[in-house]
Amino acid sequence: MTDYGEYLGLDLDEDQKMILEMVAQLSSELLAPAADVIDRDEAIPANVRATLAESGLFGLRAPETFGGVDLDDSCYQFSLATLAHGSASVALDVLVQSSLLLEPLAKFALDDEGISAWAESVVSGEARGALAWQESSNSLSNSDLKTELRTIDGEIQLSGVKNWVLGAPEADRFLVLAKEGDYSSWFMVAADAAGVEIGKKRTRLGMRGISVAAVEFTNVAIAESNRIGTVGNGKEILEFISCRAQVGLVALATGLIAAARDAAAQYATERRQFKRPIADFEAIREKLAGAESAHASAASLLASCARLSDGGGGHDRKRLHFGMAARIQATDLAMKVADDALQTFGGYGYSQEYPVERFYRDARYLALAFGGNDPIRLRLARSILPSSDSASRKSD
Amino acid sequence: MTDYGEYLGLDLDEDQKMILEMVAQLSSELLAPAADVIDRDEAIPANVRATLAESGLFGLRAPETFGGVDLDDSCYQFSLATLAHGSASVALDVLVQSSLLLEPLAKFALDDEGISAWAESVVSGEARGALAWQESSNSLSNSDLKTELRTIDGEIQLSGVKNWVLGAPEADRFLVLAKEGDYSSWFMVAADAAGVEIGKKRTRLGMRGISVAAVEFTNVAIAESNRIGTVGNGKEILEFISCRAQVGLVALATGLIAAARDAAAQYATERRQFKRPIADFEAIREKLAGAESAHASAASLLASCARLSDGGGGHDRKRLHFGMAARIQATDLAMKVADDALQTFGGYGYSQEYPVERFYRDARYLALAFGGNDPIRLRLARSILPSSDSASRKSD
Amino acid sequence: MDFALDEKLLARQAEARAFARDEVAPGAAERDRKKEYPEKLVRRAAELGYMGCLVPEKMGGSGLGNLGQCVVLEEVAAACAGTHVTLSVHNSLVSAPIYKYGGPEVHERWLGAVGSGEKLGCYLLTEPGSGSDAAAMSTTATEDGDYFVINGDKMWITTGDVAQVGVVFAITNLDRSVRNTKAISAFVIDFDDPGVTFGKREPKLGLRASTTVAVFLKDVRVHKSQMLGERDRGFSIAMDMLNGGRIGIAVQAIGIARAALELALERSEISKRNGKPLGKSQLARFRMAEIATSIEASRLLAWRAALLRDRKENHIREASMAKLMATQSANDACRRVVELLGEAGYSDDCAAERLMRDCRVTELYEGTTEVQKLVISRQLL
Amino acid sequence: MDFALDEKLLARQAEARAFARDEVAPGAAERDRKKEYPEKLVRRAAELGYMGCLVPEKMGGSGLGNLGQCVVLEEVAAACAGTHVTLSVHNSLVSAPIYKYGGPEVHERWLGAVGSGEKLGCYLLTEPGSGSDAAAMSTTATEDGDYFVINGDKMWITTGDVAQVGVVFAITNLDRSVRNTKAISAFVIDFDDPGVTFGKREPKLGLRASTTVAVFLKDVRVHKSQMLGERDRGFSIAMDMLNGGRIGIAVQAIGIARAALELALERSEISKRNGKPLGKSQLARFRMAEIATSIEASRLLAWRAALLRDRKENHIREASMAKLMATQSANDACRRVVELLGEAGYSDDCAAERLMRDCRVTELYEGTTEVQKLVISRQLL
Repeated sequence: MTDYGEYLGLDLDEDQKMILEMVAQLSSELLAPAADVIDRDEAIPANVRATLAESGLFGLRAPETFGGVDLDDSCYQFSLATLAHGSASVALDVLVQSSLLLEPLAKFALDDEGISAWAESVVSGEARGALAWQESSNSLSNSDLKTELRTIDGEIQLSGVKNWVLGAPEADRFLVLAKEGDYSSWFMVAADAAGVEIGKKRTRLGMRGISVAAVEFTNVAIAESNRIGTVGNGKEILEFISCRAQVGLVALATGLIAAARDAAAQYATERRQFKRPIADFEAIREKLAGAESAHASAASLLASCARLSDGGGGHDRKRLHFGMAARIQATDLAMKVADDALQTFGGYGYSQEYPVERFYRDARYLALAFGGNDPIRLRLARSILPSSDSASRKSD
Repeated sequence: MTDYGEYLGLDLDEDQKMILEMVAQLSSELLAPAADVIDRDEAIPANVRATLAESGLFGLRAPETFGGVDLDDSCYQFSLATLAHGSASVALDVLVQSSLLLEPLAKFALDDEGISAWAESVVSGEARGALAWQESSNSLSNSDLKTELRTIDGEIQLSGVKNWVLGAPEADRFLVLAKEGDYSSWFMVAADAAGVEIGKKRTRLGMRGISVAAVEFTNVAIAESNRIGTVGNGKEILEFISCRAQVGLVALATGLIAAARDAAAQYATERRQFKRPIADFEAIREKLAGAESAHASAASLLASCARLSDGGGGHDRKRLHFGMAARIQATDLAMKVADDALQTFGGYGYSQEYPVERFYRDARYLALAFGGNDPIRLRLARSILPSSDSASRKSD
Repeated sequence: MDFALDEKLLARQAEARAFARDEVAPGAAERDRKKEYPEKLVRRAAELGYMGCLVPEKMGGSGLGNLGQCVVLEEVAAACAGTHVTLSVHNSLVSAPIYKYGGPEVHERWLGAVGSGEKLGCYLLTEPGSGSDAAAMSTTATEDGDYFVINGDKMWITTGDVAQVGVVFAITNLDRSVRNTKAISAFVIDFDDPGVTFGKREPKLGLRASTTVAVFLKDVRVHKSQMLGERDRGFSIAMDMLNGGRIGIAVQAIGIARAALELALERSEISKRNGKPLGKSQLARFRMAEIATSIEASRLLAWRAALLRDRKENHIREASMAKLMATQSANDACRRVVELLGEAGYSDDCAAERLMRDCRVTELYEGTTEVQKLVISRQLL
Repeated sequence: MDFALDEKLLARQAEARAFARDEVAPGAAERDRKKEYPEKLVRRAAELGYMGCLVPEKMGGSGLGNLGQCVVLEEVAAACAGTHVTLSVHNSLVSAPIYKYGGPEVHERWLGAVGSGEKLGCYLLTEPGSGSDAAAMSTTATEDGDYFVINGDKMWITTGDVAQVGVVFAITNLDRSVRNTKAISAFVIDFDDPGVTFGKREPKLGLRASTTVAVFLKDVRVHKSQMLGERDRGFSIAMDMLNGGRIGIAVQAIGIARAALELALERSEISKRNGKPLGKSQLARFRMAEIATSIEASRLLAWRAALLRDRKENHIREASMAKLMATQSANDACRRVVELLGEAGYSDDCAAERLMRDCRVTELYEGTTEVQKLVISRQLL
């Protein structure tokens, strides 16, 4: 496991170093050996989640009220990267619970005791949540939002279908984006509430430790206590979650790159062809160098993203912008490195006896997660156009 | 010009901010307007160099003994990037003088009064030096070194041919790598010394502000005062220079990316086709997003490289390793972004009335400078192989 | 010069397309999920003559030739790559050497059976220690009167556990001073001969409708008439067959890429990104244009190589170029289509992820991408 | 199906190769440096029939056809891309429409002259505001009895200041409610007609042996017999010619890439990186293998499109595919060769940097790369 403090010359204090060491140990001793089983069984075993929870991983970014440790983003993101080195599915689970769910709850619903209690159970690993915003595939915006809040017979009800909800089959609660009049808002809905139906669990190419399913909400009764944030701030929270998701993807990409690079370097040293270790061949060396170069890039981007997060203050839009730019690059690199690692293994790379085919499958998720690289590209471009032309900013 | 402090959330003090602002002003007001002339005339005009010198740019990394300000690497590298945004040729000139020449002199010959005096004249812009190490094309190692020191009739003489010496036609002195017995050492040789002959100035594809020529040394008399460093530490100094060169290339790449991105974004907003600004077309947006993503990557890599430099202490090899990884990525990105920017301009991109064709030409230099991307790849790969296999580390 | 298929092949293409659409495609997803070898389809393919492309009609084959094989098997590959590889190996690597290098006894005993598809064949070249480096073989065939006794382990054998016939390579010159390239011979063996056993089916990223196993040969006794070509000249047979095999894998990649493109086109209205149908997105449309272009370029390269092979002209460079471009661009295409289709492409919602998994092997077998570049560069320098 | 050139074209290819090697290549570097239009070479090309490829022999041309033009002009492009574009424009965009769309008067007055190369032609379509968007034209041709009076500015006109003949597009239906695609007509004009003037030669990244200028048309009076095709139907002529022009630019890219590859191969022993000759570096060898592969794939695409054009079959998709792949991969090839050759490749030490500069335009003119993808995607969706 990479010591990112040393690798990037980060200025870490003893606590941060300790956390990163602990995570590295977990990742290499617990996650890496379990990664194939997680992939095959399409689930993270209960004992693995329990250990993660005991180690406080679900509460890394949560405030004390939630039972968390409120870690700085730099240490957090490199922890995620380190987890992804062992198992990308586990890192994705941790990302969703500790960052994408608990951070918006902390920011927008910190004073709500009901939420705090549930958040504590997420930190302790007893509960799991899921984000239900996406309706069509690859959407980061709420432009095609159809799920909505309606008042029927004096009761406020939520109806609509969310597709491709990450972690839906295992979730206790959903954080749901819905139209509310002309705006949108978020609501916390219990999975066992009347009118909530979880669709068929889909079999996926990779990241199989986290299941995906559609969730249908039919006239689900909504009380004011379900609300997260204020009326109509749905977009603000969505952007906040998006921003955190982009950075998290950079972390996952960084860890996956490290895993693929290490597997390829190890294999290239051991495997012999034409009477030499294949690491002697320039075509293999090019791939290894590309992996290392990609790792330097992804890790550096991650450091920048985290530095911007930790800088705090306004600038939300700037952080989102940088996160999108970083995410495109880091995920593209991860996909390339995973492909190269598989190729380095030759025929063995195609066998499920080796981990590289899993890296290859897992990495492809990064391109389409949380908005998808292509839609993110279109959006990012808009934000760098000179402001003189407002027409083209509006379009798309 | 990008405010890198804000862009990357760097923790800069007032002095650093002031320097970066001054450089940004120089770059946009002096260099950008002069860049085309520099390219066409194949020289940096004297008044431009004089202004750079007055502003202290050649002494940014030099110690006070040399008349410099001993700037931290982070502020220095982002200054270089900002210069490259205005003129890549000028940034290359500054890189060579202020970093690749004066840094090794400061590190290995600080106490030599003759050297100090000359270094001061480099800082003041009166003198220029050139590095003469390369013999065949694209070499970062001293493995094919033929230039050597010989004792003839009791006199120590240096003979050999250095090819593709950057800045040779304008240089007052050469820092020359030569074999000395079984090892190699560096010597400072005056351009007007007997036996030094500068070859024909070559016309080049890009980076035309700095000329290139071969330099032939024929029985040039060498005294001990010519020596830089100690007997046989040629490789150590070479690695030091290489490391600095890799980081400098990341800075140049960052600035070129910013320049190409801004030109493309501007043009895409103004140029209309099919009754819309071309920035409305997704194919153009993809290129702009790619440019921004590349800029985030290169700048983040640069921040990492500089952070490692500023961390100081041992780890020379680690810094070189990271610098090589960063350089491959950043220069590849710069070439891609320059190509995309040209393509964004359509037919106008081919005209020398617009700057993008110059970016395209200049960017290609980054791939072959200071070792060349492919040779660097082969070397970088070696450094990430597991140490168990010492055989393959030796080869290549 | 003429880039069009003649009427006969156009008719064959139409027939193959119908077969692929009606019989091969429907069960492809299920075969992938269940890792099920398509026994019935192979029999149907035999009836259509797709297992004897390289065997003349009068000897029990369909005489479609290499070009004809490209045309019909592309359709099969587009529907199910696992079914394709079974047929491709059988044609290019088994029936072809049996026909080309087999003596009268071999022809009598096997040619009709493999050419008609009555018997399925597999190809036993690769060993644990010899992938790209075929000469690093260690399986031996020791002479014993009129017989040879074969011992050794073969791996990554496509259909090794369902085939009835194998073409096996072994060292017949045990003098270790002789280079393996001049010491290897090829034999045809029956898989019910004593001494042939299999390992477990290899779990694979894709191509799960085909089986891949290790085959262990222990004291397998073959008559010397079962030898293909001359003694100790088997390496050149392996090299010759590889060229044909490479064209076959190029075609497989082309078929898979075409299926991916067709899927993206088919879903261009219903599949959306940020609320916009793929077909209305310039970026998505352009990516499809790139995929279509590389498919057509790859097909021209593959057909050119096949035609040269049919004419017995040198086609080493051409076959490797076809495989290089076809397999690299097909993998790009499949990955791109998964991305275009988003979460749906990433899941069992459609065939995209299967196509992507199936396609990946094309850059690995019959010589990796690196081996193709090695071969081409040797033809240049 | 047959991928080989017939004997006649093989002989033409050999002749062109000798011409390119002996006459075109030697001055190419100097022409680039001096930005010198190759007047003598163009005359020599005329003698060899390379300026009347698309004009039948009995009408003064050489009747080589589109395929023949691909074959001979690839050789010229490999030696000097600037000379190539002069010939390519003349053939594909001037003599072709004059032959195909000209009436008897046009044929009488111009066909023999352009087909024999006695007169050089240029193509006046692009305007400052209409690049990829040809329909956004503003040049007008106002009817005046039996005459039209043309007014407007054309830009990026290859050989605009050395040509004697021009094919010009202008709006003949001034009713602004009519879309330009149904309002444009094409005319042949003589450049010594009053009212034709030129701008300065455009300073360009490359292709400096060809001239590129703006052409200003002020009250240029042409007889209605000078119209090509039907009135107001000129847009479809432009589109038709573009297809031929695209094949021509694909061929240019192929020639340049070939020259780059040949240079790398030629220098594979003397050029070194870290002391190792290029030819001994696997990485360098593999890059050359990639280049060779894309050249051959591009050539097959280009020749296929040319043959379809010769046969008057639809080839819109095929021409765009050929240009897309050929120009993108040729630029990659040239850039790669500059990098392989290092400082030497980056300087006037060899042709690499010129090839790289020359090549870049191929992704820009006759429709940018983006336009090709647009065209192809429209054929798919």
